Amino acid sequence: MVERRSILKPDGTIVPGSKPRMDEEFLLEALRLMMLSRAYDERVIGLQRQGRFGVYSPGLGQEASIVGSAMSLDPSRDWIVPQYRELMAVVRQGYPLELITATYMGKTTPDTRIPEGVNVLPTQVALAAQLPQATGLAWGLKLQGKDAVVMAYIGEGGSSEGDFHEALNLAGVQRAPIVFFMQNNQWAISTPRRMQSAVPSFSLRAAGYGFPGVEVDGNDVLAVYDVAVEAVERARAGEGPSLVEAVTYRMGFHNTTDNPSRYLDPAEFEEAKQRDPIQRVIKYLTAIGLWDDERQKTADQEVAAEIERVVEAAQAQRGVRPEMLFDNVYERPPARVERQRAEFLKSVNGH
Amino acid sequence: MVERRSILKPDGTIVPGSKPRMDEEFLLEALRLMMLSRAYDERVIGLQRQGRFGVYSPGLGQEASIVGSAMSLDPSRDWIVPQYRELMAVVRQGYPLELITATYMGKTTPDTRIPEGVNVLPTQVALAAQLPQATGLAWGLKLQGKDAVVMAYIGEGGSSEGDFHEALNLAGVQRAPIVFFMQNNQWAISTPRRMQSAVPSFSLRAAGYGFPGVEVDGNDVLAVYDVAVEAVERARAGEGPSLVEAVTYRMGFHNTTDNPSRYLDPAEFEEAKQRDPIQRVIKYLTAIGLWDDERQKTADQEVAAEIERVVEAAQAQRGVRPEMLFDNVYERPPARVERQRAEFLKSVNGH
Amino acid sequence: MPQRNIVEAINNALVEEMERDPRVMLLGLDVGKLGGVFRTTTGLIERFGDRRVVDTPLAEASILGASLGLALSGMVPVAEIQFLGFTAQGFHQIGPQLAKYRHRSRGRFPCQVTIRAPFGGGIRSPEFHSDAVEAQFVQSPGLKIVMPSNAYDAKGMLLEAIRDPDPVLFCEPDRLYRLGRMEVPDGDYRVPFGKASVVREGDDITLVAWSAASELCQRAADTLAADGIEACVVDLRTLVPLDVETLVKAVAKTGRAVVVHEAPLSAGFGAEVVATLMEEAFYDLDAPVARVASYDIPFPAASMEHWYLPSLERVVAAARRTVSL
Amino acid sequence: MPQRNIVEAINNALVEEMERDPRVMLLGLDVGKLGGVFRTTTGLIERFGDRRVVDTPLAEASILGASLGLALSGMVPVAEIQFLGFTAQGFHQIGPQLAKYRHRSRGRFPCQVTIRAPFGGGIRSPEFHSDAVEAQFVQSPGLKIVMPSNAYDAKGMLLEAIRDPDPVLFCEPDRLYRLGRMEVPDGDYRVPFGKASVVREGDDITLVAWSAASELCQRAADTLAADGIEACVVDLRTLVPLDVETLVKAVAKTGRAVVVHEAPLSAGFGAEVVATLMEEAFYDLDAPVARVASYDIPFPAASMEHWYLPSLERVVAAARRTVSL
Ligand SMILES: Cc1ncc(C[n+]2csc(CCOP(=O)(O)OP(=O)(O)O)c2C)c(N)n1
Ligand SMILES: Cc1ncc(C[n+]2csc(CCOP(=O)(O)OP(=O)(O)O)c2C)c(N)n1
Ligand SMILES: [Mg+2]
Ligand SMILES: [Mg+2]
Repeated sequence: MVERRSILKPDGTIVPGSKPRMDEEFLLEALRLMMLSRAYDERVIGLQRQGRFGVYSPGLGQEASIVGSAMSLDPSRDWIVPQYRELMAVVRQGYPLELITATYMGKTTPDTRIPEGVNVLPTQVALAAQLPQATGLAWGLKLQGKDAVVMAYIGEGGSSEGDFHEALNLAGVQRAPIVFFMQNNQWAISTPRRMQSAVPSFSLRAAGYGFPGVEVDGNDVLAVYDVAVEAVERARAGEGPSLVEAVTYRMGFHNTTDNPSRYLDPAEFEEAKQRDPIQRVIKYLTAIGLWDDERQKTADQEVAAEIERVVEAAQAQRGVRPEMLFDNVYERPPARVERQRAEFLKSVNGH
Repeated sequence: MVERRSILKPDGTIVPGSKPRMDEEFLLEALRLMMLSRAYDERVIGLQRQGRFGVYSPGLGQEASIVGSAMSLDPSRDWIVPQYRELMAVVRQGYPLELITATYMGKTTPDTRIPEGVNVLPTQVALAAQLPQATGLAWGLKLQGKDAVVMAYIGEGGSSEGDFHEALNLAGVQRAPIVFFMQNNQWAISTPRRMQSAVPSFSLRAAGYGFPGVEVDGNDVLAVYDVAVEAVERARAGEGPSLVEAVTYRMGFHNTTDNPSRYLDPAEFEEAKQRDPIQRVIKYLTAIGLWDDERQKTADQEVAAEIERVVEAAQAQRGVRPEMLFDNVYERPPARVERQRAEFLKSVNGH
Repeated sequence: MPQRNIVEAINNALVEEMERDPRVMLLGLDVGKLGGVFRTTTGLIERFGDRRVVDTPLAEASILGASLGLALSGMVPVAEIQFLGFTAQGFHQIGPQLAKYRHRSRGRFPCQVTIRAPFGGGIRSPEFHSDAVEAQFVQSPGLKIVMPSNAYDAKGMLLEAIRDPDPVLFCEPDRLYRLGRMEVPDGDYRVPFGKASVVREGDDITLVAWSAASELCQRAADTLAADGIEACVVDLRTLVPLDVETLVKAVAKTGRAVVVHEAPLSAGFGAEVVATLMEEAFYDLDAPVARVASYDIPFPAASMEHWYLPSLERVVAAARRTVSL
Repeated sequence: MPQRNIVEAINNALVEEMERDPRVMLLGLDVGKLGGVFRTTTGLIERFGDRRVVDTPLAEASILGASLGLALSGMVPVAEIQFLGFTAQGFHQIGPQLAKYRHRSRGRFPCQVTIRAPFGGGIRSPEFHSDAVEAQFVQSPGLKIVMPSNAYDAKGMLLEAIRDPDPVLFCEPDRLYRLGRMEVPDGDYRVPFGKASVVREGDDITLVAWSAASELCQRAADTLAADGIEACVVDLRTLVPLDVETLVKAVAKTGRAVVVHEAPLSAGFGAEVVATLMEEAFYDLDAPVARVASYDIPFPAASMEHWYLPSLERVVAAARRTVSL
């Protein structure tokens, strides 16, 4: 049996004897991001139902895992390589939420791309393809003597892809400064965790590449943060990669096109809700006197206001224009492509 | 540290307390196959140098690993899925050596293919591509209630491919009756084992898929056989896959186009020779009175005669003919392909 | 006769074939309880159980490689790749392995494997989901490539595919999945490979297409007809085998042609169609054969896909231009 | 001026570029002490050390994916895939990732990556090693595809490839690696992409080819000349960008053309060449453009490859036939 690291229990109490690294101020910031994540998901699912938002995979239930891991990084030098369900991690890293929102609203323009200086790679839809890329990024930063660490995200589903193996093995050989952070949310669309692998804990895979693997309660932001900081410090110290398995639960649909009622056992779902990552932080902070109804109300209002600001700012972004269609394919496009571009512009302008 | 299973030490003595499963008669048969393998390699390398044999990867130094693993199978029901360096395993399984030899001599005809009823898949040049195929084969045999086990070979180099991971993971989920038999011969062409992976023992990877992994001295035919039998029995009993890492050494070049002097440390090579898998069997049999110079001479003669017979039989096979070029692409070839075939035959016959 | 859309036709073909042949099994991502992301496999796991309808780990190369091995063991696997673009993850198991395995084994090991995969633009899918990469597989001899454009063909060609002793890549046009129903009989019938269908007769120009572009060409032919231009529409139905005869006959008759596809222009299968016409119909051509395709750029974000994909306007304009030459 | 064969020209380009630009690094299988299976990287690890010349684990997708990441970090990776056929194992990291990454990131992350890979038949290689799969990559917009046929071009185009801010697939014709030397200057020069070379002038017919088939066409032109047929030979040098102008000009002048390639016929890049000629040179054509290619079957065993590959006889026969029409 693999130990599952844990600090903050579902009932909001601390595992006796544990000393979280995260101080209270930092925890309040984590809670704010987790609340923002939850409220944002709910808001944009609404927008999506109105046809105003693209296909979206919410982070519902995984907020501790997403926020706790991202907070272990120094955005000014470290990098995040996301899959697609780590929105708040990317926001914390510096990619403004209004630009991400605008992108989901169809404003896929250069204005809303990842800004210069923000150390984030684009969302990866082709599962696990980001991992060899992340290894290469970490290896290259190390070759250049930079003090940077890469945090690469992967789902337990994506971890079945060959790219997972190749990326971890290469990272091990090159002792690349990278943390492979797996969110095991028990589902890959409709495929349950037990059909994904016979491995009892995905963290065991790390041993197959010669570096440490850790399993952590992914709904426990304090433990996630601790484990992530250890892995980041290890990487920064030149000791190479780690694999973290954050055991969590997808408390929503896979994405806005999904219908979990076809495959999900409602009892399991209800049970999972008892382990909510946000509630336990609120209980804990309440117990130590740092949270109450008043604070909750203020926080809810602030989050709601922030989301409104974001949605409005996103709406104010300019939309796509035909001239953008051919942009950013090549720095020096082939003549044939230039000609197609000219024909295209003539044809759309002709209308 | 992972235990390396061992029974027969390099000096020909038995590890105290160990009880090999292989009885003496079986060991004599193993020795014969190992000697045949060694002598065959030497002979065909000569043929290759004369331009009479294709590109060839000898099994030099790996005879115990190849023969010991294959002997754990029942050729009438089990299957072998080779990479390309397991010639004697495939022969033991029933693919006649003269047909393989003929193939290497350019007689790549339907006459020399794997005969009906011989449970062997073709040599796989695209490394690790055989593994998901082997998993599918084992899974399918199980679905049909057959009592068969698949032995799939892979090099430590090939095990870095994504296909390795995908195949083992799927086999774990389906509890497929398969043994993944890795020959870690320390080299992938010129790439040394330490550049291949940071894992201290490849057998550790099995834990990442939820089934057992074993490391064994690959130059010890008794231990290889034991470990293989255990894995085969486990698979046959419905308990699922195993991974075996046979630690051995490539006592020759990668293949007949290779020049190891560019990368090999001669001292390491000499040291490896001390662990020769054949010599230790001879020492052991000599000590227990089952081998002597006389027997050696007879055995050498028999092996030499067998190889001559094989080479002659191979030479007597008919060669390729133009009519074969278009064979076995489709059962019902598209009209365009039929037309190309007709044109081709006209053009070659026109000459 | 029962009316079915493409999703229903495929589902019906799978049900009937699994009833008929106990060796047939399905494997892929989410093909079980979910019934596939487009619901083509709805109800199958309930009917045939989880040994014959298998949700696999998320790993395309192993879905494809295992299908090969399953076929060698005596099963008849129908593998679903969730979107055609993700065949890239298992590319090495298709052209070099599945397609070549009969040849590699000198006839000992044919592979009766069907790979199903939806693809195509126009439904605002995320990245990679729309990529029309069919032409990349034509350079993989041994593989057949099937591109139905309607429910009747989809059922008849899927039955043909599953029974074909060689591997078949069966590409499903997701934009058309539920675009209306047509008569699709219950029970066994097959649409043979290598027989293009002349969907519409017309003397002025021939429009050549496959899959969803065939539906587009039929709409374009309607528009052209309003203009007095009578377009013949040829739906190739399979790229391999290519029905050179029907293609050449149709184009020779009209002397003019436009080939339409969703894949990028350069080295799309349209090039092969044009090259074939060059070889076989040169002296019958009154004007150069034109191509209307997506541009030589990556499939864009959903908000821009309507600019990227071949449009009714572009097809009509190309046809008018070609007729006027 | 120094005489070099292709292996030496490539080695020289790598040495000079690594001297010039400290960001350039090599990675791949056996590129270190062995110097690559064809010795193109001989001496580089000794000169630049094992941080800039890296033997990787045996895993093509990670070589390619890591190259993308290395490029994003600020390095300039030159990845070697041991044989072009094994790009299949990393196919998903090329077209969908490397080629699209600039686009996927809306310009934020260009990928200055070169992928080198030998390929081609005629040297009795084992399975997969000879596969001429270049056309499969043309449907990957964002990628440039470079196919040198001689040592001068090899050096000049490799320097251009490494410095190109976009990803380049650089395919090396292994049959020609050591087939003789030519003048290849020391020091910096570049052969730009998208400029075909008219290797030989001739008024009767144009032979179009790239890579090793270009050498074959030059021999065919010699044979034809003995017969009184003067063939112009156009070496495309790059498939993407395609030099439509030079191609069309040459073919328009002769009115007749044969396209020759090692890949199987159907949907080989020859189809694109013919389709382009259809579009751009139709009215100048006196006869249909012909194609000579490998057959639509898998690359056969070494003992049969001479029957499979386009031969001098087939090229000459096709040219004679086309001239006679
Ligand atoms: C290579 C590839 N195959 C299939 C898909 C389709 N797909 C999108 S998300 C998904 C499930 C992913 O599960 P997991 O990795 O666990 O991430 P989660 O959605 O649970 O966060 C699948 C199958 C894809 N995007 N990429
Ligand atoms: C997918 C793939 N990549 C590269 C090669 C080229 N290649 C042939 S053998 C070999 C080394 C294999 O090493 P290993 O798997 O350890 O087997 P060994 O030769 O040591 O038996 C390489 C790189 C190949 N055949 N297939
Ligand atoms: Mg998941
Ligand atoms: Mg090895």
